[in-house]
Amino acid sequence: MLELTNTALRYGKHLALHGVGISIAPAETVVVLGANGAGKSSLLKVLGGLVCPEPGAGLTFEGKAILGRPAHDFPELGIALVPEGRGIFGDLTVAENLQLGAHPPHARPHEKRQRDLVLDLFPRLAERQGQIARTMSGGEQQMVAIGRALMSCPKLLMLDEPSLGLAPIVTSELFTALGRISATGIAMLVVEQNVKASLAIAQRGYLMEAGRITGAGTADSLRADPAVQRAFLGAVA
Amino acid sequence: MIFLIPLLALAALAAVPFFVGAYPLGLGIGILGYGVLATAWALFSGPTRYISLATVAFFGIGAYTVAVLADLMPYPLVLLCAALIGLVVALLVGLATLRLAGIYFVIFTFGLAELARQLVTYYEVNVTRTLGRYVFLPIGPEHIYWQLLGLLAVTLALAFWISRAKIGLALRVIGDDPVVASHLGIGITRTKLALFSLSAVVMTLAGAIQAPRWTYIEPSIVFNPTVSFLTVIMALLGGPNRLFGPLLGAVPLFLLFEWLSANFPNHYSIILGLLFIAIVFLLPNGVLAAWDKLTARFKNNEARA
Amino acid sequence: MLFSAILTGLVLGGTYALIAMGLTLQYGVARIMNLAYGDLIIAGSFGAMLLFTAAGLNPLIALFIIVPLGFALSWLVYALMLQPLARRSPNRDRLEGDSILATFGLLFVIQGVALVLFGANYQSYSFLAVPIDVLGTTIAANRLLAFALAVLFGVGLWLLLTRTRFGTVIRAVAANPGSAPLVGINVDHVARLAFALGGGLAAAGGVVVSMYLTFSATMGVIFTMKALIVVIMGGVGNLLGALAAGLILGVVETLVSSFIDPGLTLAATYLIFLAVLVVRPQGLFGKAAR
Amino acid sequence: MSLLTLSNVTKRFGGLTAVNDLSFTLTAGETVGLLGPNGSGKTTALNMISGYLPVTSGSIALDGTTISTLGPERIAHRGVARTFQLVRALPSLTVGENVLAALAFRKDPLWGSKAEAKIENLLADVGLAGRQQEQASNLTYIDLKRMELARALATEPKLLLLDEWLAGLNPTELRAGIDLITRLRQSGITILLVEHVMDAVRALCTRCIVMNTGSRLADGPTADVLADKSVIRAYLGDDHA
Amino acid sequence: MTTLSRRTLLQAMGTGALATALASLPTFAQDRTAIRIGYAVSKTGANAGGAGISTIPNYLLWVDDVNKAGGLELSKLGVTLKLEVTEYDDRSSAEETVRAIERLATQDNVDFILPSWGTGSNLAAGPTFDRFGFPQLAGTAVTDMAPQLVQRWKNSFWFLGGGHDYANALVDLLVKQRDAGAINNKVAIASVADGFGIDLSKAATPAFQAAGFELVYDKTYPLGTSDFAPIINEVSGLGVDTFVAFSYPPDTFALTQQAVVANFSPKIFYLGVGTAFPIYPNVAGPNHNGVMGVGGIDPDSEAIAAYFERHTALVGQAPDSWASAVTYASLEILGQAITRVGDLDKSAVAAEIASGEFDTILGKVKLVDNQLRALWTVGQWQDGKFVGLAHTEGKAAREPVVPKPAWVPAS
Repeated sequence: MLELTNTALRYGKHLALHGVGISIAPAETVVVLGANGAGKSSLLKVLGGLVCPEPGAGLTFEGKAILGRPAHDFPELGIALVPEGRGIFGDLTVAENLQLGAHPPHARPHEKRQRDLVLDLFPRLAERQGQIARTMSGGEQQMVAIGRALMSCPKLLMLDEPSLGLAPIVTSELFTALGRISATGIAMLVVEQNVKASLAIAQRGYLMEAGRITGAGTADSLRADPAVQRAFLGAVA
Repeated sequence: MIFLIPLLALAALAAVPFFVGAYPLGLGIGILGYGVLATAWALFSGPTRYISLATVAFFGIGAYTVAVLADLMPYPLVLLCAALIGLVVALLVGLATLRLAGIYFVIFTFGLAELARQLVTYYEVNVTRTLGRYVFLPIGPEHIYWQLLGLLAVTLALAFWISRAKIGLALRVIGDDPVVASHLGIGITRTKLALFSLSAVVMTLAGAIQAPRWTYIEPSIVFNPTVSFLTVIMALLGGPNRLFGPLLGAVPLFLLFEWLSANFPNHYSIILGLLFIAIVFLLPNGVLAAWDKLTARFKNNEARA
Repeated sequence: MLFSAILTGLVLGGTYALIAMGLTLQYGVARIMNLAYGDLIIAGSFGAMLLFTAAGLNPLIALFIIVPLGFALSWLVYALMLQPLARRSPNRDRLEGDSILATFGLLFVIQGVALVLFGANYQSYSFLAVPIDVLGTTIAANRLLAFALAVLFGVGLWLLLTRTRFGTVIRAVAANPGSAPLVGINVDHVARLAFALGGGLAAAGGVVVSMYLTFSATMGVIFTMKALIVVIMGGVGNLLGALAAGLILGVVETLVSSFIDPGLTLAATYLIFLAVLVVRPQGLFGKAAR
Repeated sequence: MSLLTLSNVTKRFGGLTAVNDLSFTLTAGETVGLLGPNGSGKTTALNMISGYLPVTSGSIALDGTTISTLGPERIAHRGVARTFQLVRALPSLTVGENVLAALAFRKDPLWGSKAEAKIENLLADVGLAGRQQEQASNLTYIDLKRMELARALATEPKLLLLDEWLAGLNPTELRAGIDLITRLRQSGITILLVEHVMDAVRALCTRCIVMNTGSRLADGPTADVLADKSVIRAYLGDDHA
Repeated sequence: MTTLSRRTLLQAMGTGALATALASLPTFAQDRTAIRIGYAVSKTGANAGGAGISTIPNYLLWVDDVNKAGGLELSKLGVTLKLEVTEYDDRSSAEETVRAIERLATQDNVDFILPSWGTGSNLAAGPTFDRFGFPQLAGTAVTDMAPQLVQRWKNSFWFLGGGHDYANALVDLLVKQRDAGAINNKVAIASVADGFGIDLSKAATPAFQAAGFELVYDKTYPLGTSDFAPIINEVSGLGVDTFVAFSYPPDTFALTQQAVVANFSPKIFYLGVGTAFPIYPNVAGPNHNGVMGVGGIDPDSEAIAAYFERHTALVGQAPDSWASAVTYASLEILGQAITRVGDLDKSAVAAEIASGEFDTILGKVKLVDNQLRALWTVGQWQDGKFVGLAHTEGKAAREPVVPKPAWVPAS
């Protein structure tokens, strides 16, 4: 469904990505693992159309080349991104954040259906619809961000470190919800430091180190891969 | 040797009144006046990127000081008083604006200049019962020219010194990243206040020196907000982060105003406005940066040839 | 006496709020500090006067012609002049500097055109200058109408911003322009519309003030500064802040004028403004910078 | 003897408690790792120590004197230096000027030729020898990190706070970085290190403090702490333990 | 592309500088084909409103009138030359005014310079006119300093009197009305906090007190005030028969409207600058009738009537009924002085202006001590004209209508 090839990304002189390529099949959940600064967020930014990689890169979605299209076209294509730091509209209410999620034209007719789905997924949001998003806890804000992304009826949902800064109990709730989203047939790309939880909901994964893809495989093979542990806890974990 | 060039340039400029008529001298005064203001403005606003519209507050305070004190004490003492008053006001203003940033700072400083004008007006109307004051000082245009030239030279020398001194480095660090600045042990408040005050004192003197030229001083003349706006525009146009940047904005713009108002008195506003817009598009980084780019390209071409 | 002063002040403050609303929209959403804003107000006033004197058109009806014109003109200004600047700016500071310079130029252009068309003379016409008794205080009908229109526009804008999808989109862009593309919002497009909407409001403000204020081609900057002060005092981009600040300034001016000394009204305006910023650097309703 | 003492430090942002009742002590000469998942409050703790953020309650003392009431520049003058999680270069300055800025405003300032010599030494120490004149904005990521470290060292701190200084480095760079910090350790400086790169933590830190959701989860010798089940759970998730 | 434009811009600037340099080359009197008149007036900025009504149209009209008549005869040179104008915009700035005069004097080598609008700019320009020996015919400056200024600047001429002239005339007029029992003893004054307002209020306050009036309200308001409800509301409760505002144009209009709305209709309603503007009847509607103000004209003068017609024909609107006619008369004086001297000798012309008697639209005029002392000081709108009620030397053109008609509420 999504195919990224030969992608390099440069910030000034700093090369954040070198020759990165990944692919995602429909309804598949893929996890990208890696330490801080490995280039995971940069990868998601490329996939979300927020930054433009160096020439030579290729990005297709459902067979269409989409590289170079403005970021605000991506939700309409069916690609939704929950960025690092969530990127919610803090001054707006939860309901308004969700309403904005349905802004892409293809999503508007399904606004009610999607809202029900989101509120079913995150019952806590149903109680808090009138609350200003900024005043919520980190976990709730993450729910708003994911809910907003779901409102656009995405075919592919991309999440950048969804468990960032969340207490373990909240994290586990969150991953349960992600598992349910995956079960509805939406493809997901999750960038995570939380190896265990993310591999639990993924079918496949990539390992990134220093801007490169250094490993790939099924969730099971990655779980067993000492390289993954090394990347996080060092040699003897 | 290298110090000789500015001295020679200064001497040459100082000789100008002996060779030109009243109008070029008037032009010279105007250019120097705005040159001083823009350079002084950039002392503080260049590195910190705070856009201040308080210029005319200090300018007007300087002019008013002269108007009030001219008959009471010798002229040099009057200038000294003006500088001191400017300094005190600048310290107060500086303290009041410390927490402000961006547009809030811009409009605050504008409000301040207007408040100064209102308070002076109120004082004059209710206490002295005269609004206009007369400055009859035996100071001819050439004297004003020389004084402004001296002030400009001093301001430029100060700017040069500051760019090399610790305080200049501190200001650049603050402008780049105030958080880093404070973690390196730089006293942000102190530094900003010092530079703001210095810049304000120069502006005050610029107003004081030019006061005798108009004879008649009233708030609407010396607290005219246009002065603040023009100063900002000139400094931004020239490039506020270089020694001669503000000056190189002030000179062409001043001449441009003069040329336009002389040749297109009825369409002056329209042409000026269009030119401004054009400048923003064509010279995005100021005259000096554009000049650098041009010469860099030239050098590249030479190197290639 | 006190009641009457407060009532008069509220009516005056309504005008301030009215002329500030468009600017807060332009600055809050499109991030353009529009120094030509007041000149658009004056253009609206000229338009209303022209329609009134030449065609005998009621200014209230003129609103339906002039507001769309102000909207269209601002739309064009944004598309042709400001959008390229916004696209080219790497950061907010830069756009602020560029937009100050560019709209300063625009100020001169609009003022120059008005000077060529209408000359520098003071203009005025009389519309609805009849007294109306409001709870014992006599107020001019045109001022009362202006207040009513200010309330109408304020409420209308507030409803638009809070009750419609488009309004939510505008607030989203104002709150977090970086995230707007994530939900498919074209920030350029919204900024342009918001800027145009602000322009329409400025033109409306011009029509309204022309009913009772004497104006001239060179007075635009006075309106710009007044509007900026109201906007900044209220907190940039905050509609309620602009309303509150406008009303506060109106009441303070009237109270000072009635009970202290009319000579200090403007001084009081600036003092209040400066005092608010010293205590709350982000304005009455603004968010803290961090 | 203890150099830094945090006593019951709490930081709240509105309703969010970022650091909750945190207490620990650093002994002079120690290199201590401050670990924990993202968002657990490590950087906030660092920010309070360096004076960037005021504490909501509790106190921080350096050498026995309270510093939590001081601004960052006074704390810097008392001997605390830091690097930032996202490198904060001074982009309009040259590399040399970046370091000079630290030398010129420290407690016993250096300026002029003395400073020049010192800058050369410092840059050589971090592997940027001879690059004074380069514009900071043109440096690569690793070089920016090096420069930032040189800048921090230039203040001759007693306590150095490194916030994910090794993040984003490739294996070779990482090796060089670890070596660099090892050398610093040997010079006797006290280092508090926020880090995710566990190889580095193992190699550098004698002791580790682990935070989770704003509170201290563990404190002890590195090997013990990294074997602690609750720590592994905090990092890797439940069933890894 | 950008390089090209940048160069073009720089070239354009260069060309401008060159052109100014070339223009400075002297031309010789023998070659002259015209009398060069220069002026810098406020076409933009705060003074543009005033200059646009009282100054610029009269300059245009005078040049047009003289040129239509074939020009000015210079008997000593044996030619009759038309007027040629060099005009600048002083942008309402004293600095610009001064420099523009320097430019006209030394660069453009004009023969005569006309001053700009307003008291402040005329005072600011004084030393410069003086330095180059140009006669300065200040048609729109009101200052009590005129006698001293004349000592200082020998070639300056002041045509619009000082604050005392207007204030005393107003007080005299009011005394008569009071003594006739037409008005009570209470007076309210509001003045704009600007040169004009303060000068007049400074003169008026003691004059009213000396005349035994009770000043129940005497305050100033800042320039730029737009809302006069508080002032009018307060004054309307004080039981005054006389309301005096030494105001500027926008305030003059706003005060009228506010007074009408508040139904504050004192027997004497006197306003400052702007009352005599042709736009005033449009602003006030039927209520302009009976409003008094500073200035006035002689409604029976054919010369004035003809002047009004020519003015209206040329610039599309009537002149104002205070400074306009005076300004035009000052220009007539200049023209006649030039013709009498017979050449363009500035000091001779100045001497002639100072000593000669001239035939102007104001009638026969002779300056006293370089000042026009024959002034209309108080005017009142009567039958669509702003007629003079008091004159410093002559008789009133009309008797005042007191009380003025009550306000008619607008429909």
